[in-house]
Amino acid sequence: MRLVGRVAEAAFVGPYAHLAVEIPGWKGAQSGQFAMIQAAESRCFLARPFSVSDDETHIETTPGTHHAARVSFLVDEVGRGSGELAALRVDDRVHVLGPLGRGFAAAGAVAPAARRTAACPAAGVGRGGAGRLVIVAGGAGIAPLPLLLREIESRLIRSGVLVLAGFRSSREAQALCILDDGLERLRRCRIPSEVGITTEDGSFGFAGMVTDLLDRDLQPDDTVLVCGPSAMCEAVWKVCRRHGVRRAWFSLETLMACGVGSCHGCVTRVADGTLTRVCRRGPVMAGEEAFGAEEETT
Amino acid sequence: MRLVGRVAEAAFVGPYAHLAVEIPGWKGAQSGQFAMIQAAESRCFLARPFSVSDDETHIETTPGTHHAARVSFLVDEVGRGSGELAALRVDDRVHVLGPLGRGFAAAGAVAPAARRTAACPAAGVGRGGAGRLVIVAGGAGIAPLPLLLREIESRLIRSGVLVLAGFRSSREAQALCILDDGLERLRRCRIPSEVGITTEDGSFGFAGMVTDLLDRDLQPDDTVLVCGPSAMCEAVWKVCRRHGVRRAWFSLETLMACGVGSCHGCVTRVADGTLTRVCRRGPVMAGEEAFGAEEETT
Amino acid sequence: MSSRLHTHLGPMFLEYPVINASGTLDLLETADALGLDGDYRVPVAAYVPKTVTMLPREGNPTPRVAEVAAGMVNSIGLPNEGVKAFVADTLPRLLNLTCPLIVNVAGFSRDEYVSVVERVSRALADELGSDKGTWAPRVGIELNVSCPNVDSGCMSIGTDAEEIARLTQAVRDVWPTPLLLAVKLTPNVTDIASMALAAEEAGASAVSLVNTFKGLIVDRDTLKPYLGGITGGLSGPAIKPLALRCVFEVAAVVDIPIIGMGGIACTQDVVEFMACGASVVAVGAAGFVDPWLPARLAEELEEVLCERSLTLSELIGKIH
Amino acid sequence: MSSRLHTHLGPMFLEYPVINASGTLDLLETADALGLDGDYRVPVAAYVPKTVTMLPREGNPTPRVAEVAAGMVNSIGLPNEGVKAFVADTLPRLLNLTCPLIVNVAGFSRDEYVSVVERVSRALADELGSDKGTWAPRVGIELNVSCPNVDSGCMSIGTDAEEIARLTQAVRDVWPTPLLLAVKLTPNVTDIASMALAAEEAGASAVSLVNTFKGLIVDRDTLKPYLGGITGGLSGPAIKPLALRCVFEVAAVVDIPIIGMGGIACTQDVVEFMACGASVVAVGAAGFVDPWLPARLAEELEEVLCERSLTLSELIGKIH
Ligand SMILES: Cc1cc2nc3c(=O)[nH]c(=O)nc-3n(C[C@H](O)[C@H](O)[C@H](O)COP(=O)(O)OP(=O)(O)OC[C@H]3O[C@@H](n4cnc5c(N)ncnc54)[C@H](O)[C@@H]3O)c2cc1C
Ligand SMILES: Cc1cc2nc3c(=O)[nH]c(=O)nc-3n(C[C@H](O)[C@H](O)[C@H](O)COP(=O)(O)OP(=O)(O)OC[C@H]3O[C@@H](n4cnc5c(N)ncnc54)[C@H](O)[C@@H]3O)c2cc1C
Ligand SMILES: Cc1cc2nc3c(=O)[nH]c(=O)nc-3n(C[C@H](O)[C@H](O)[C@H](O)COP(=O)(O)O)c2cc1C
Ligand SMILES: Cc1cc2nc3c(=O)[nH]c(=O)nc-3n(C[C@H](O)[C@H](O)[C@H](O)COP(=O)(O)O)c2cc1C
Ligand code: FES
Ligand code: FES
Repeated sequence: MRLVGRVAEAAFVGPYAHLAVEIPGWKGAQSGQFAMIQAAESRCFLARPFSVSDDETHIETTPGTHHAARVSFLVDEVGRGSGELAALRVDDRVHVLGPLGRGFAAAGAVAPAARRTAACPAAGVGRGGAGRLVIVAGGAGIAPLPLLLREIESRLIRSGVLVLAGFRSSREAQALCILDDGLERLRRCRIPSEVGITTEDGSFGFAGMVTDLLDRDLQPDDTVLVCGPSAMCEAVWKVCRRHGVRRAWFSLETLMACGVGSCHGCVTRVADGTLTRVCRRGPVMAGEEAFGAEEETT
Repeated sequence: MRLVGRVAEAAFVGPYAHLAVEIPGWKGAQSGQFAMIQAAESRCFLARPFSVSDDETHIETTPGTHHAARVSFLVDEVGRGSGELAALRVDDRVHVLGPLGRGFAAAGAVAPAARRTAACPAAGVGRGGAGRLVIVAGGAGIAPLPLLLREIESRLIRSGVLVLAGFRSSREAQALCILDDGLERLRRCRIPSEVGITTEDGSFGFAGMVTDLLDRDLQPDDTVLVCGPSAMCEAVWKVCRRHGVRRAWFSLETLMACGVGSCHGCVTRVADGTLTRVCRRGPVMAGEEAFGAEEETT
Repeated sequence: MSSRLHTHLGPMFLEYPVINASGTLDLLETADALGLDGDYRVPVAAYVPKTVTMLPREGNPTPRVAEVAAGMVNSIGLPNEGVKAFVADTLPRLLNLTCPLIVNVAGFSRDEYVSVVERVSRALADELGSDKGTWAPRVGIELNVSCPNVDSGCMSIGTDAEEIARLTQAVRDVWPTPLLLAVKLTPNVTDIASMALAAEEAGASAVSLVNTFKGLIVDRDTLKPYLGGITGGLSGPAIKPLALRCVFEVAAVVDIPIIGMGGIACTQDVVEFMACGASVVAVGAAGFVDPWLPARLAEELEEVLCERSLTLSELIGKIH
Repeated sequence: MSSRLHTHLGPMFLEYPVINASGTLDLLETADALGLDGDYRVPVAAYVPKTVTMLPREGNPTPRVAEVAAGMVNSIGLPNEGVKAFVADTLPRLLNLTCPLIVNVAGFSRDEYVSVVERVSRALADELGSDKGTWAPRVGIELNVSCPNVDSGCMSIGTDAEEIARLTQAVRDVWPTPLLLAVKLTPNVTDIASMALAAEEAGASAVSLVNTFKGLIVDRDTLKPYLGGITGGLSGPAIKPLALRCVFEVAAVVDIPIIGMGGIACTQDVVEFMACGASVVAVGAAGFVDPWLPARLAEELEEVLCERSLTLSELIGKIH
């Protein structure tokens, strides 16, 4: 059922709009999942896909009680649809269809979420083996990370978490603040974590691309999770191949009219040569599945 | 040139939205003139015609100084276009084309406005002869009256002004408050004035139609000015004919796409048998011109 | 839904007069995407899957969709698994749905249409038994002669009244009366009424109006055609007045029922299409925003009928 | 406006490539309505008055306009004073404008078109002298064979390529080359390119694309046709993708210039129409909201050309 959400918080983090939406009836999302959202008084015909940035649906504050479903989105204003969303104010209504698609867990990148609790979990079972979890985000691709950090805090990540985020400039890098809580929780759960930032203009963090940073110390047994523009995803996959990393997952972005498999608008050609619907088989796909394993010519 | 206005005040008077809009470049309107207006972020394709309700453009507060152009509209929410206007808030933008059309003065109903001043004018020349000025309004047809009252305060109206306003119920009748200032100024200018109110459900004033009240004491030498739905206009014209009143002017309403004579959408059949563009020859037209002089069969 | 909405489409009983437009609702995928069980309440009175062709098709290059004022333009290009996989994998699942099924078929020649329908028939004989009379309430065929997004066949048939007649006749031979045979027409013609008449005279039991209007999107960056398929089909509220005109014109000349579609997004739209002469309406692209829209519109339609004190059959064709 | 925008439409020099669509801008009335002087700066590079017919016409019953999603439907029905009053009263005033004039003409038979053009010609001879060569930069004719809102003639000619050819030829005999003769086509046809080709081969010096799309509005209260003329013509942003497709298809087959129109409301729209092959564009219904729109779009077009480092002629047909 399409749901109606109420904007509970609306603020800008750098150039991006950060919306917290209360959505009665929302079932709870996994990181990497998305929703089709649209301002209630929209001049757009179609909804637009946005990653669930954070989701406090299933968090028990005290045993047995739940938060009201409260779902966050991070919106980069690139056109009319995103512009309308970015202009929303508290109490405005939003139409929501979701959660949709395969998130990181369903795609096999992280173990499926157990029932999470707000308190630090006693133990969890990760799939990360010996390697680190390396999370790579570009620009508004940072969106799904808060929920992702929530999920991994309940796993045992022996070698820790490395977050690499690339931005155009220090202005975009302000969006990093949406990770503060999650990183703090990792610390409390004693999961070693490190953050590396790049900006294209060097105005914050390392000057350059996020792939430069990744290239420096990627290890073959690392697990890499990637959210960002297509070009960045492909570049990251190249770096992964070069370093012998096979465990890499990518959240793909294509044009989506429906988000549920009806329109065949969102297809992309995947490694097996077929055109596949990203909204159904993705948006999270393994690197080999999406881009294939041919040797790079570089 | 189409102008851009800023909503300076937005409030409801009964069910109607009352907007005060600051419009740089506005040239000043006569009562009965209208503007094509449209919310800046509109989902409508076309602007909609609304009477200028009040206009403080040409009022000198102290000699030589002018108010910023500040134009009021009274909006009855009947569909999408009027609904968007009624939903406007302070600082929202409005596109404005106008003032347009023949107002009461240009149609010959009242003498053209001299340069008006906020202070009570020493004297003025009306055309009213011996009779009263009877202003009949129905529902949101009350809109142009504030500006009309402003205009007649500078005329010498020997036998005074009678305002008759008909509403559905007491809720709509709340809109009368927009006349308070004008009536007060008439008093200060020693122009005798009287107000008669009817409501269909009898919840305020006389129970019945405004034409009932009119029928009671209309005089042949009265000058009648009418603003309201078409059915009311025609009913008033019948009453005028019956009482031998020939000096009656009506502000007509039709569908308008352009407001400036381009589209031929706003035509109505007038007394001479032709279809005429109301936006150009009207909206204010003399009763004989609009409805003809055939004897009524009642 | 209340009996006030009960209706028939040829030999098919429909619980309410709202279905989906082919290619705009994949019921199985949607149910799965939304985590619904297999036996959830289907949101349509009859289900029309995406067009099936003889051979599997990949569809057109990307981008395939773009939003425009009050609508969208698509150039999907009829991707589908081909009739062989369709009858083997999909058809049995669709026959398990609680509503009737209208299989939408296209081909690149008359023979191909006939072959696809024959394949479907054979599969149905396996599933439902060989007595075709018993299929009538459960399965129908819609011939898509109107897709603007493929190179040959299809729309070139739909713009030629004689071709429409020949095709309808040929399919009727393998898909006999009383089985539902709807012909889905393109509005990209000078005179859609003559196309509908041709279909009716050749034995169609319904016409579906309309498929999309041929349009073009310019890439705002490169100023080249934006869609991978160069041109595409416009749908959504933008085309509603045009689609209503088509239904109005066709209803004036044919006696078979009309499945009306084109921009339906709210209950008022449903009322207008039915008033123009549609017996049943189909929700297309507006269903992308809300897959439950058809059922919701049906519920609201019932309220409108009550308010207006109209029966469904009084509403249908009220404009004429 | 800057020389960057200077262009030609056949024999006519235009200061910029933006004009108005017939029936959507009455320059004299508008100037008067807005209290402008007679010699104010006209907001179009050439002015196209509303269609003139042989006899005066009252037009269709009301209501004549209705707003719909992203546009409007009109059923105005070509009200006009008739050619006699036009040449006597209006034409002299229009010849006083600072821009060229394109007189839009319709008839209910081929002869009527020819007669109207002859009447206009005679009046022009009085006003401008009998040497037609000197008229060419100042006056052109546009044949409206595409109005969906009148009963006979007009659109019935525009849907028949042979009729278009015969009409164009007949008018060419009385309105000889090099005078501008544009044929304004209807999009309500199966194949608009063949209509344009017919016009070109018969001697048209330009084609105007497109007139409105035939649509219907249902009265929401009575459920009867809302417009007095029953059906009407859809225009506005809703039709832009369809109009662009028409221009794209026609530009691929004709060599004469195209006057592109249909939903133009912003500068990006102008860029898209020109990229599809329009040499000149016309602002229609969007001008109702702002009569200065054509000139404003031209100013903004210049900025776009600068930003993109394109000349006007590089922009025209860039898509092909
Ligand atoms: C000179 C003039 C002055 C006016 N002054 C005022 C004023 O001061 N205050 C005020 O409140 N109003 C005034 N009006 C009336 C006001 O313009 C209309 O109420 C307003 O335009 C309605 O627009 P809407 O979009 O809200 O309503 P709608 O009625 O939803 O929109 C109108 C559109 O719907 C179409 N439409 C209408 N009826 C139907 C139907 N039955 N079926 C299908 N389509 C339909 C119309 O063609 C039109 O396109 C004035 C009108 C005129 C001409
Ligand atoms: C699974 C997924 C998750 C996402 N998560 C996020 C997120 O968390 N945050 C975020 O900011 N973004 C996210 N995006 C991207 C986001 O969906 C898009 O930025 C958004 O849809 C843009 O819509 P718009 O209307 O603002 O932009 P527009 O680009 O104006 O609108 C898109 C429309 O314009 C058309 N169009 C695009 N380019 C052209 C062109 N050159 N010429 C003509 N037409 C064109 C398209 O076909 C489409 O119809 C995600 C995307 C996906 C698929
Ligand atoms: C994305 C998309 C895909 C479509 N695919 C098909 C199809 O496969 N077969 C078909 O007959 N019609 C197809 N159509 C046309 C619709 O069934 C319908 O006729 C058209 O979209 C008009 O309705 P609407 O305006 O409500 O969308 C498709 C339409 C869209 C928007
Ligand atoms: C109200 C109205 C009246 C029109 N009258 C005429 C006309 O008299 N002659 C003509 O050739 N086209 C006429 N047209 C068609 C326009 O010139 C134009 O071709 C069409 O509206 C498409 O452009 P648009 O979408 O920008 O409005 C009219 C259009 C409208 C909206
Ligand atoms: S977005 Fe519609 S099929 Fe994927
Ligand atoms: S409103 Fe357009 S001519 Fe009067």
